[in-house]
Amino acid sequence: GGGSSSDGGDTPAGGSGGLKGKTINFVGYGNDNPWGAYFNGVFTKKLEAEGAKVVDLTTMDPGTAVQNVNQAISNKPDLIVTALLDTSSMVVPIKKAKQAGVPVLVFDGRPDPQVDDDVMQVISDNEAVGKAAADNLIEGLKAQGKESAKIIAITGTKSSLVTQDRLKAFDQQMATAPQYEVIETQDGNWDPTLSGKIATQLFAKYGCDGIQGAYGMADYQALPIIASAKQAGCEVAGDTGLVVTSSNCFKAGIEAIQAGDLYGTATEDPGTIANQTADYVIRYFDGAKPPKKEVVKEERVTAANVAEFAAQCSNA
Amino acid sequence: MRLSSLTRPESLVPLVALGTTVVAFALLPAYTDSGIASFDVYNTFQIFARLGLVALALGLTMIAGEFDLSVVGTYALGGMLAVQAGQDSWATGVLVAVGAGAAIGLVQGLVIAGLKIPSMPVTLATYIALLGLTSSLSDGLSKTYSNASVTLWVDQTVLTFFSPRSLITLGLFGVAALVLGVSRWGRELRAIGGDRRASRVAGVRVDRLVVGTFVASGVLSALGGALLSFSLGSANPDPGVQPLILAAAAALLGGVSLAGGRGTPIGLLGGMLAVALLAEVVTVAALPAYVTQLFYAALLVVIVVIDAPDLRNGLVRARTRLRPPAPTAPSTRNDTGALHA
Amino acid sequence: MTTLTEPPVATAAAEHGSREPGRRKPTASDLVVVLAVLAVVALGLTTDRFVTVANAKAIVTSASLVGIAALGLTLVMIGGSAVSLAISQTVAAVGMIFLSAQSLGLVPALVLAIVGGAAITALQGAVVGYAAANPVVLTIAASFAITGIATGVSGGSSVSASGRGYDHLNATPGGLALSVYVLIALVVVVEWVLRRTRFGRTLYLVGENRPAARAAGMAVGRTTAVAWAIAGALFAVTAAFTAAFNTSANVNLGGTLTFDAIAAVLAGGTPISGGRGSAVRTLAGAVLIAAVSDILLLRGYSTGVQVMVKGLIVLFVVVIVHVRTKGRHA
Amino acid sequence: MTSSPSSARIGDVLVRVDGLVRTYGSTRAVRGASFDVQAGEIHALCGHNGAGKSTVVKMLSGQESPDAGTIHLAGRLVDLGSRQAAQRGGVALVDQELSVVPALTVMENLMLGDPQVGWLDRRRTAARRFRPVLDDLGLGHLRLDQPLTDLGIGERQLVEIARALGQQARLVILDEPTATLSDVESAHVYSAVRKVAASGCSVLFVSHRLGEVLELCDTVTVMRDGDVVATTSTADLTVESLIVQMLGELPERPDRRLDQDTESEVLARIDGLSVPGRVDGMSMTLHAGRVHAVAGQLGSGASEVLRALAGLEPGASGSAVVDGCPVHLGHPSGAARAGIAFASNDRKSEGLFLDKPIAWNLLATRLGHLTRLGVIRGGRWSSSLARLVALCGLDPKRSGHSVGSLSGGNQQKVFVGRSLGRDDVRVLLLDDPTRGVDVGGRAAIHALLRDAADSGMAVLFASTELEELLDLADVVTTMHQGKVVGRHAGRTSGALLLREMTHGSAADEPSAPAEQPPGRAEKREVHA
Ligand SMILES: Nc1ncnc2c1ncn2[C@@H]1O[C@H](COP(=O)(O)OP(=O)(O)OP(=O)(O)O)[C@@H](O)[C@H]1O
Ligand SMILES: Nc1ncnc2c1ncn2[C@@H]1O[C@H](COP(=O)(O)OP(=O)(O)OP(=O)(O)O)[C@@H](O)[C@H]1O
Ligand SMILES: [Mg+2]
Ligand SMILES: [Mg+2]
Repeated sequence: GGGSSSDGGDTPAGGSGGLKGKTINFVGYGNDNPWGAYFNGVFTKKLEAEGAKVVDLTTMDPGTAVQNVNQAISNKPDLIVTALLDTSSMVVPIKKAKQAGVPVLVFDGRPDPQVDDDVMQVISDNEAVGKAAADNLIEGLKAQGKESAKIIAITGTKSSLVTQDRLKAFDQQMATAPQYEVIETQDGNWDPTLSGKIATQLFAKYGCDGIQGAYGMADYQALPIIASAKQAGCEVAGDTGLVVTSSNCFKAGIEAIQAGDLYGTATEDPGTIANQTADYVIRYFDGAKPPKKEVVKEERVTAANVAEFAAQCSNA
Repeated sequence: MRLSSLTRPESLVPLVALGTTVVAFALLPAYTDSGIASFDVYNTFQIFARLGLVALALGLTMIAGEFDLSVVGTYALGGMLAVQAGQDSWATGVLVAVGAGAAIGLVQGLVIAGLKIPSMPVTLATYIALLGLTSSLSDGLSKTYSNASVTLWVDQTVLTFFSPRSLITLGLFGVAALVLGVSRWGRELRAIGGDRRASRVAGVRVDRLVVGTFVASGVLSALGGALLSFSLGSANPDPGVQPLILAAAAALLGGVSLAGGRGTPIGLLGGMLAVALLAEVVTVAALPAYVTQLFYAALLVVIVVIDAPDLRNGLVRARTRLRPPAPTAPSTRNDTGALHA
Repeated sequence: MTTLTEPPVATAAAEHGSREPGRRKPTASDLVVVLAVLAVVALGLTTDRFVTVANAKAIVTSASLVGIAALGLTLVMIGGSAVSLAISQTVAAVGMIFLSAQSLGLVPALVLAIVGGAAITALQGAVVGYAAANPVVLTIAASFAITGIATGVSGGSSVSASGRGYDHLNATPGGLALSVYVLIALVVVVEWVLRRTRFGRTLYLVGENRPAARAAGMAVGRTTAVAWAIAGALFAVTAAFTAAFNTSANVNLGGTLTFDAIAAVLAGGTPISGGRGSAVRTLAGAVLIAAVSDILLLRGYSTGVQVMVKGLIVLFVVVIVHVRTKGRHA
Repeated sequence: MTSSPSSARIGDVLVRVDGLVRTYGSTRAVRGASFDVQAGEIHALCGHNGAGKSTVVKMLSGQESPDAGTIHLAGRLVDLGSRQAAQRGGVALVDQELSVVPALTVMENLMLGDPQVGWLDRRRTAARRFRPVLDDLGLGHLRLDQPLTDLGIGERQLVEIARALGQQARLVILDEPTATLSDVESAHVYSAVRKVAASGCSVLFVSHRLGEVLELCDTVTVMRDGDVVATTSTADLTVESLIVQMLGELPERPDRRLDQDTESEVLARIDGLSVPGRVDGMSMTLHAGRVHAVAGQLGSGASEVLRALAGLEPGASGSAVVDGCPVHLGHPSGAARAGIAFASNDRKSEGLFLDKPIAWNLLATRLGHLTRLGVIRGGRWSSSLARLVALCGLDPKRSGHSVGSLSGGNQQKVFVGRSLGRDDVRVLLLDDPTRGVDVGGRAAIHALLRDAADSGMAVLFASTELEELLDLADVVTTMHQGKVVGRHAGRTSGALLLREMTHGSAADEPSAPAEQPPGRAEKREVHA
């Protein structure tokens, strides 16, 4: 970008001319994913309102994403904004962008440590999200007065750093309450149907009295867990029933919290991060030199504060 | 080449598909504000390279009158093996992947040819089993390929428009075209796809050819998977069903018939390039992805219609109804080739 | 001389079933089948917690959704149209319709979903039936079209329910999921339709030999279209249950259902070439896959191994069924 | 009846078949066949349907292995375990079934499976080899890169013959090569075969056309029920003596009823029926209670007339009226609604449901009558079944068995029986109703058809077989090259029929004589 300002670090300067006339190539999650669809809408609208041109190269396929980033580099835009469907396959494209002098902003999941320094980042605090899930479970089980409990976790796609980061923090936090034991961690692949199927099998394997708590990594994974628990004849929530928590709040999750089925969730809703990412881009082009890495604040949501987040979480 | 040979489906379908997409590509500047960059061509070939070998593998089995659904399973397994066995040496990785692909093809070919089972259910089962195997090999995780020099090498720009990966893929299409064009295999492959009994009577070694086709299919798919993993620097245990559907669409757009006996590697190349060009057009024009899907749907519906026998009969009937033909001297000629025998 | 007005001959043994001729000598494939069944049973019995009521419930529950869709696919396969590759997409689209119609109430939403599913699928069936189009190519096209339109219309976002009526589908009367009862009822109905109605007979005959059915003046096109329409309605039932279970629906709702359903039908021993198969067999196939997956899960194997074994089961059944039916006519 | 045995090497035994046996399940297809074929000889293999000719051919061409017996080629004992082994031994084959691949071009078909073509395609070399053969066969006008789908069925057959003749084999086997050919085309085949034989190659020629056998071949081996009856030089044979060898004795004709004819109601009228390239403006009337025949060689259009009426020729035009109601041509279901039932000549792929029980097959086309509100009524089902099983003379205990497990004759009975005893069928069409059926089955089927006519239907069948035409038909319409040549009601001479079928109309006759009141065709023995 043609700009002024003294480049302090190695953050490429966006300049101070604002967004007008700037081209942004956007390789986000595809519109066939609800989270992505909402993010894309908010993000694109906000930047276009500022006069930027957003070239939509979104996809849900990791291989296509690599190609689209390469395409974006060749388009020589003022900025590439991308999400990492597959962390490791994005290493080389990021390096190429650096060579070509095209700045890259990564949102949502963090990049591979090899290229951590080569990109700007607006990432969700996945460790906070994982920790929130553990906190919810511990709180819920303690409220029921459980001396001990067995817990299952059904995760997002295990190969993504998002899942790995969350799981690590979740396990760490659970370790602080050793009376509650995580007995199964299964890969639910961000797939509601698969998650429900796994849950059904796990309830059969351990029986209702063998599982006291469950973590579904997204609301749309936790709800099938609740449904399958009910189908297996297990009590859910209440004074003695199964405590279920999740993250990635969605409208259906908020409703389930309000109905008392779901103990809690965490934010990481697409609207918040979309706004913050767009904001980052605006600041970047205004020459405000935002910090290289920004972490979106994630919140724990339970029945106690659900009203506060109902609006924020009801977008998808 | 005579004009009449261009109007046959095996040339006409890929010509139309490729022609449409090339025009759409050439007109890009008309509906986007950017011109066509050489990189757009490069990226088209990259997209082509991603699924090209799978489409070739599937297409070859379709020409032989079979339908190898397992190609995407082999593709995933090949990619995973190449990464896991090839961390130190890419050659070992490729060898292991290709060897596994050959073994899978051999077993499937023997079962299908030996027991004379329709290939669709067998290869569907293998497809499911291979996805499971790949996933259990990697614990369901994506595996990173840490040999970055290989990753850089396979995708470096060669001759402006190509990368080693797309050149290898193009080369294999060329090899297939050459082999099938100048040797007896091409003829015999189409023969066993067209009429297996007649081929057997004529003296074609049908079973060997079927087994060989499946081995080739396994090798090509596994190699395609290996190249993709090297290029991405990681192997994904679950490619989903999209590659299978796209490869099938590419083969069909390449003029191959599901009924067998029709198609050439060059046609397949055309079909696959059409798919890649379309993807590139959609990317460059930043159209929503669902537009691509509607476009594929439209192209495939055209193919379905061209190939539907009773629809053709209906058209003949309608034409007869509207315009009773003047009595013509009958001959033994049968222009439609639709014999009732 | 026999005249046509002669009264029926009393000696005829009335045969209206498809009973196979006489007893056969046991063959090697019989032995293999018996051994395989024994192996599965032995594995089950020696697996901890396998033989429990809760586990049996879990198996039938997890078989029920795939089973209902597979029942629809069975009709398609019996009718000689091989497979539909658009099941997942149909289920996703119908699931979205079902949830967004919740404000109308459960029953109208269900009716709307079933009519929608039947219509989408019957359209494909009509093209296959009347024009003899290739069902594989056609349903690939349909899968693109359905996903494209659904994404375009919904903008990719998830549809959440506009009412709570759907929750009735998650009921567990008698401690067993409602979908299990529905599956069993549908199996009975479909089996009866296949065995006892004109439509069922015609479907088997069309599937066995389409040119012959055509030459005999049978309603090939209509029969095929009706079979697909029923299949679409059954896909819609799966869609309603799946959507209710997940409480929201988007274009990925169908997941891997297409291949799961095909696997269940094939594992039931229905040949892909048409003219044979039954609802009960498909139920058996779906339960077999669910039970073996369950054994593997209880024994601690990963999802990958479960998927692999599913593929191997299908392979085994396909080969065995083929060898046995070929043996009968050789 | 002379053919010139041409080669000086005649007398050398090239092929010696000794005691070949082959059984299929319980069928003893070949029970011990022995004969010699000399080098340069054209050797005919004759016998009635199912005598075992093609089975011998299959063993000689490596498609089947004999259960017992030996084959010597040029004095050496050979094991022809595969097609390739046979080809290496110098055996070329024209199969009984058309065995060219429509997906390929003419050239590719010629080269297909040719042992002399290596891995690399030398098209020019091959073209040089095949071009003269094609010219000999009257295919000089063909382009080698023409797809086979451009060719008619006769030309396709000629291409297959060219493939065999061009392989420069020691033994060329032709299994019914002229069955689908016109006379002109057949004549080309004869001269090409003579030329090949003149070069010292032996020819094994299987045919039902006794005229051509005696004209073309040097020696005839006759088979009956799997045994070789005799090998005789054609010089010592006449058509009659050959028939005696084939059948044992001249067949007894079934007793024809002689009830005197009264005027019979016209049930159906066909006017100007045309199928592009096949049938040209055919007209005829069908009478209730009569058995009608369209007689014509393969390719004459006889079979297409039936298919068009059955709605299976989409390009058919013209009008057909059954019982006063017009028939929509081009829709099989339209034909069925108009009361037309059709039995194709291809029982396996266009006729029966082989995997399904006999009961299902017999009742397939009358499901509407056996159901109420779409549900099958068990009582009606069983009574209809019992009636039909008895009518067709089938074993009632086996009605649950699959049709595929029946013998050919019984399969055909089921196929015909499907259309009998139905009030809604007015016109019964049968294309070659006794194809692949032996003498006993044939008589039974003829009786079924006669009964069907007596019940008030109009029966129309297509056939190439003189004997069947004379036995069964009340009215015969002959066709040649898509046109009606003659109509014969009552007394007819077989020789006349045969001439019309093979040569078209005699010059002095009006091409389409006015309908005569139908009478009974006279029973006569005819062999041209
Ligand atoms: N593959 C087979 N399985 C069972 N039976 C068979 C098979 N092939 C031939 N046969 C039986 O063997 C006998 C001899 O058949 P073959 O084909 O050799 O007769 P053919 O003399 O060639 O008769 P046509 O003149 O009709 O061609 C017949 O009864 C036939 O039904
Ligand atoms: N594959 C088979 N499986 C079961 N039964 C068979 C099979 N093939 C033949 N049969 C039965 O065995 C018996 C003898 O068969 P065959 O072919 O010799 O009959 P056929 O007496 O010649 O009858 P037709 O005169 O009608 O040809 C028949 O009852 C036939 O139906
Ligand atoms: Mg024969
Ligand atoms: Mg017999």
